[in-house]
Amino acid sequence: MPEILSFSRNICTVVEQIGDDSMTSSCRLQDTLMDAYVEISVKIPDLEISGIKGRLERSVIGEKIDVEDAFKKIMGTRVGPGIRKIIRGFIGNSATEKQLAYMVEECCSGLILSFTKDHLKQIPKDPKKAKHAFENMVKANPRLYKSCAALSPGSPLVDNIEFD
Amino acid sequence: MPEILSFSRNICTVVEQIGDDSMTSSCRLQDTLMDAYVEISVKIPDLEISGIKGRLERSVIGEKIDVEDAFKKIMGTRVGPGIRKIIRGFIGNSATEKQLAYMVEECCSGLILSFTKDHLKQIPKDPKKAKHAFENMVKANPRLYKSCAALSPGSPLVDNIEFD
Amino acid sequence: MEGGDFEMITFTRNKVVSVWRKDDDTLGVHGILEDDIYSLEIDVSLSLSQLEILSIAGKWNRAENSECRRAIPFLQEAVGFKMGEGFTQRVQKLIGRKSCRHLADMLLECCYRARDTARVIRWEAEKERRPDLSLDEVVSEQGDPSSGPIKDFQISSRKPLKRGAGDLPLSKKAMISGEMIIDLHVHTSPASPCSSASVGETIEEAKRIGLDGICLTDHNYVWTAAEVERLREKHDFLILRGNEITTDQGDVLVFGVEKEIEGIIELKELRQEVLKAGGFMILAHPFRGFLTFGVGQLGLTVEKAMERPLFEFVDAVEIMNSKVTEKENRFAAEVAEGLNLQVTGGSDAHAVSGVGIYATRFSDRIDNEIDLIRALKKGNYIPVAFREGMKKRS
Amino acid sequence: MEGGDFEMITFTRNKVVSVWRKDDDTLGVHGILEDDIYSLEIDVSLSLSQLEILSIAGKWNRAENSECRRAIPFLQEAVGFKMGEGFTQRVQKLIGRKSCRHLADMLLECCYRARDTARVIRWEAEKERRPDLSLDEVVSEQGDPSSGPIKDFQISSRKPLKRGAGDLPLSKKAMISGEMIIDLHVHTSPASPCSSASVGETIEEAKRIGLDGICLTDHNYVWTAAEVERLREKHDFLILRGNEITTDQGDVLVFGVEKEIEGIIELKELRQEVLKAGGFMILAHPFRGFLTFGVGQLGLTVEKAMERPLFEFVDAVEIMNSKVTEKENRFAAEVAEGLNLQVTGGSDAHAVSGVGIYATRFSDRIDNEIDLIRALKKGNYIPVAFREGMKKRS
Repeated sequence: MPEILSFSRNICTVVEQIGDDSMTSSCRLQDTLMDAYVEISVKIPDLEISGIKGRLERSVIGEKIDVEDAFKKIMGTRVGPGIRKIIRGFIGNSATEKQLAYMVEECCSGLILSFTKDHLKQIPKDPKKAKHAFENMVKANPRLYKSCAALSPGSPLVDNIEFD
Repeated sequence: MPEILSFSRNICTVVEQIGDDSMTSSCRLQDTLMDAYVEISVKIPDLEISGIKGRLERSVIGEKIDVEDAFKKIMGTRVGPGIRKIIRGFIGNSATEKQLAYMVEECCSGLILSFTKDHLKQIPKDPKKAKHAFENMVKANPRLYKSCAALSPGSPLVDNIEFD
Repeated sequence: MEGGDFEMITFTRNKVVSVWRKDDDTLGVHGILEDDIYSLEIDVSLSLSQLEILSIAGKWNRAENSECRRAIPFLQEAVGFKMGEGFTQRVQKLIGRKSCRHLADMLLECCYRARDTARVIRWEAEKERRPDLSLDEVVSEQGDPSSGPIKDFQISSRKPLKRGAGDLPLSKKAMISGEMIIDLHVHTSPASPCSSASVGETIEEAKRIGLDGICLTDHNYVWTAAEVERLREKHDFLILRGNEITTDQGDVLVFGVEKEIEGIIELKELRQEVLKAGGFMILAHPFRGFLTFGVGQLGLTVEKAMERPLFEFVDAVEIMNSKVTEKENRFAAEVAEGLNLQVTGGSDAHAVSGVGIYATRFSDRIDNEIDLIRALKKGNYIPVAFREGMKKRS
Repeated sequence: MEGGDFEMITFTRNKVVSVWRKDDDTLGVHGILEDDIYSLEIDVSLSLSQLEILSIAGKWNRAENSECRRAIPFLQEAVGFKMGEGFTQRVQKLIGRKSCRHLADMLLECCYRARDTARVIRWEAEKERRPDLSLDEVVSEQGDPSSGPIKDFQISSRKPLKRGAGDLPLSKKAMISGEMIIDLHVHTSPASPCSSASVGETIEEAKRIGLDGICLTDHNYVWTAAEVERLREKHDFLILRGNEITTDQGDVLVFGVEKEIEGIIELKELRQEVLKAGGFMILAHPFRGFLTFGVGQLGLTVEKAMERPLFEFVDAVEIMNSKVTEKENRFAAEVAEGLNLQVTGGSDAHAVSGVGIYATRFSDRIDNEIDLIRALKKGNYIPVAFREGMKKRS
């Protein structure tokens, strides 16, 4: 009867503001096969990666890796659209490096989402006003149009928008 | 419309077997207010706490705490029934210490559950046989009877059991 | 870093808790437990000002066995609990044993994170007035996990506090959900000579404060069905009949027995009468006066008390009674819990102002005495501190 | 350790993924995403041997906006995907854009953890034969997240592989769920002179392999309703009518148009006819031969291809056609995805053995041509590699 797990993973990403001019984003990954920590620092407002730290606490893979060394190629990269491609391009020959690269991606997503969160906090609670706010958001950034189901034709959030 | 979080917590507890004669159980807690790590080691088979480590990585509470010092009173304690009471009795004057004590409890629960898991793995998939296995488990350990809804009168798992 | 053997990891447990503000006075909490054996989720809402549990919903994704699902309904028994002294112990004992200790642990985890959130919100609200106030202070104070609700709470907006189900008056709301709050233990004058409250005044007060019904339990006195029917019509209010009967083992609330009982009866004999009539028996204030000198001095432990034979002759135990001490109520609760007996609440009011101090919240709809007996036997009810809750809502 | 300011934490994201073995060849995966903005859960089942997605269920607990719920149904489009080259990209592009990138990310997370689990299970199964085999080796090999399913898989038990819905034959199963798998692109002799397969043989083969229906799409040839009705009765099988029409811009599958079209027609003109008749148009094998020299050499990029005006005149694009290369199918898929066009699959069979190589799986029940047009317009369908799936199941 019991359905005992064969595999378990927990990833926790935390973004912090450090003073006025920098932020850190850290990712801890713990699963059946490994336990690792990665932290990136960025400068505000340009969001360039100004520091990167990491350690591998446990791994079934014997591979010896200097995490910080593996990451140095992305120092100075700007966290923004396209960063995922850059990370994957620079890091990740081995299985371990790929996981670490994924954790850097998580750090970057967290950073970007922390700004999204600030933006979403401004959206009014009233559904009508909220709809309007989303409409304006898409109008201001047409890349968002058709970027997901909620912002595609058929959704009331974009039914007043015509890009064609 | 968005329901932005005000608070978030992630706790991950991992139990490892280290060779034949010891185990470690570690707990990492990350939340809006703090980030801490606690690890206990126990000897097999007596499960006495033979080592304890910990660090506070981040906390809104300014309090300075020597984690290992706070914990030394429970060195040598046996992980088993009643451990929660002992931990709470020995650790936890300040708010921070209370959280650390909770993390030690999590480590102990994880250890105990790792044995429960081994036991549950032996339970047959067939519902009839599984029922029988649970029945025998309760008969062998009457403390389990009425210890939860699944093992209380009315549940088919215990309907053949009479302790009164 | 060296690679190790995979079999080293023997167990993993993940807990994730999220808290957000549903409205001015409501926090929503979503708690997740995922480990090698269990996968469960729990949604709790608490009032921000009182840290009272307003609702709980639980769900298994994976469980130890097929009967774990039985644990879910018992979570409801913690609805109405307020964080404060003894809260942790109460949840661990009541929910942990009747329901499941993993659900109880996650319920506590959710509630404590709601409390942390309440403190952060409070700090945010207060720091404008007191820029020197550090979050450190706010978070560290009342650091005891079993400490009470937050005092001097500054809620940023001044809207009336809500109970989570919109702005309906409580009694209306109860009707919609089928939920009824009934004071099961009320005395009136002159049927109970010890009471100062006329039955009419008592009923009007019960209506005013929003109870859904009261049960007249005058001492060794049986109201006729016709009398009660007349009162119901006159006041347009649910009035039920019971009896507080003095036995050799103490007072018992009896429901569903028409036969008049005179003098003091043996508990065993009363039990026979009630069983014959298909009625229901609640042991009233079982430890009244027992604990005057403290549990320690008398040497009375919960375990010893559980052995008292009188508990075999009743169906439920009154664990909220306004005429005994907090301690005595709590002790009664522990004994009932240990014996797995149903528990109820009733004011034991002997004056108008006492009606509804405690009451019993039924999940079932109750329109008459037959419904009441059925609901009592079914067991979907919990004792509530009604007047206290009412004050908060008004 | 110094206490800091609370406002430092600006965002938190938690992901938890659990994998367990549902039966010999099925892994269950439960993925949770909890962050300051989103709360979602996803349940995925995958076959252990093929790492094919067998089912997906998604659920929002909290979302960015009220329309996020629209993303859930699109998850179904990944059912049938197998982990292998291009898998990540396909999920990111298809699910990420049509559904939601957070759901797509969690879907990938679930699938990759299933793959890790499969490797661990494989290692456990193999280490008895090969005690020297380290988990390290098994986990590290094919370290590329986009690498294919595990080869040489040793499953401990030898039960026949299942698709997750019990042991029903596929066609039966499809009927129960309302789901229909139809080959939308079939040629028969003599209506299509290029075909070697008689219509009777073709139908019997389609029945044998478990398709739910076929669509006769002979070149510029219209079957009469009476002819098709006779075939349906004779073979007790769903036979639908379409047309493969050659236009100045390439071949187009047309449904719901009775009018006979002769010679080569301008795509624009055909569009008018189809719109008038309320029919449906699928661009057949749009890049057949285009990619012979490789995308790079021709300089044809997906972006450039998307600009081709012909896509404005069709309702859907055939992205699984057995007469073109894998690459050409994939390129068609990317273009269709970029343009947000519906996609279908059809064998383009010209021989009995070709029927059902590819087909289209509809979520809707289809009993006749009106149902077909309605279902095509509604959009709840995906192309499937039917024969391949069938082989696995038999």
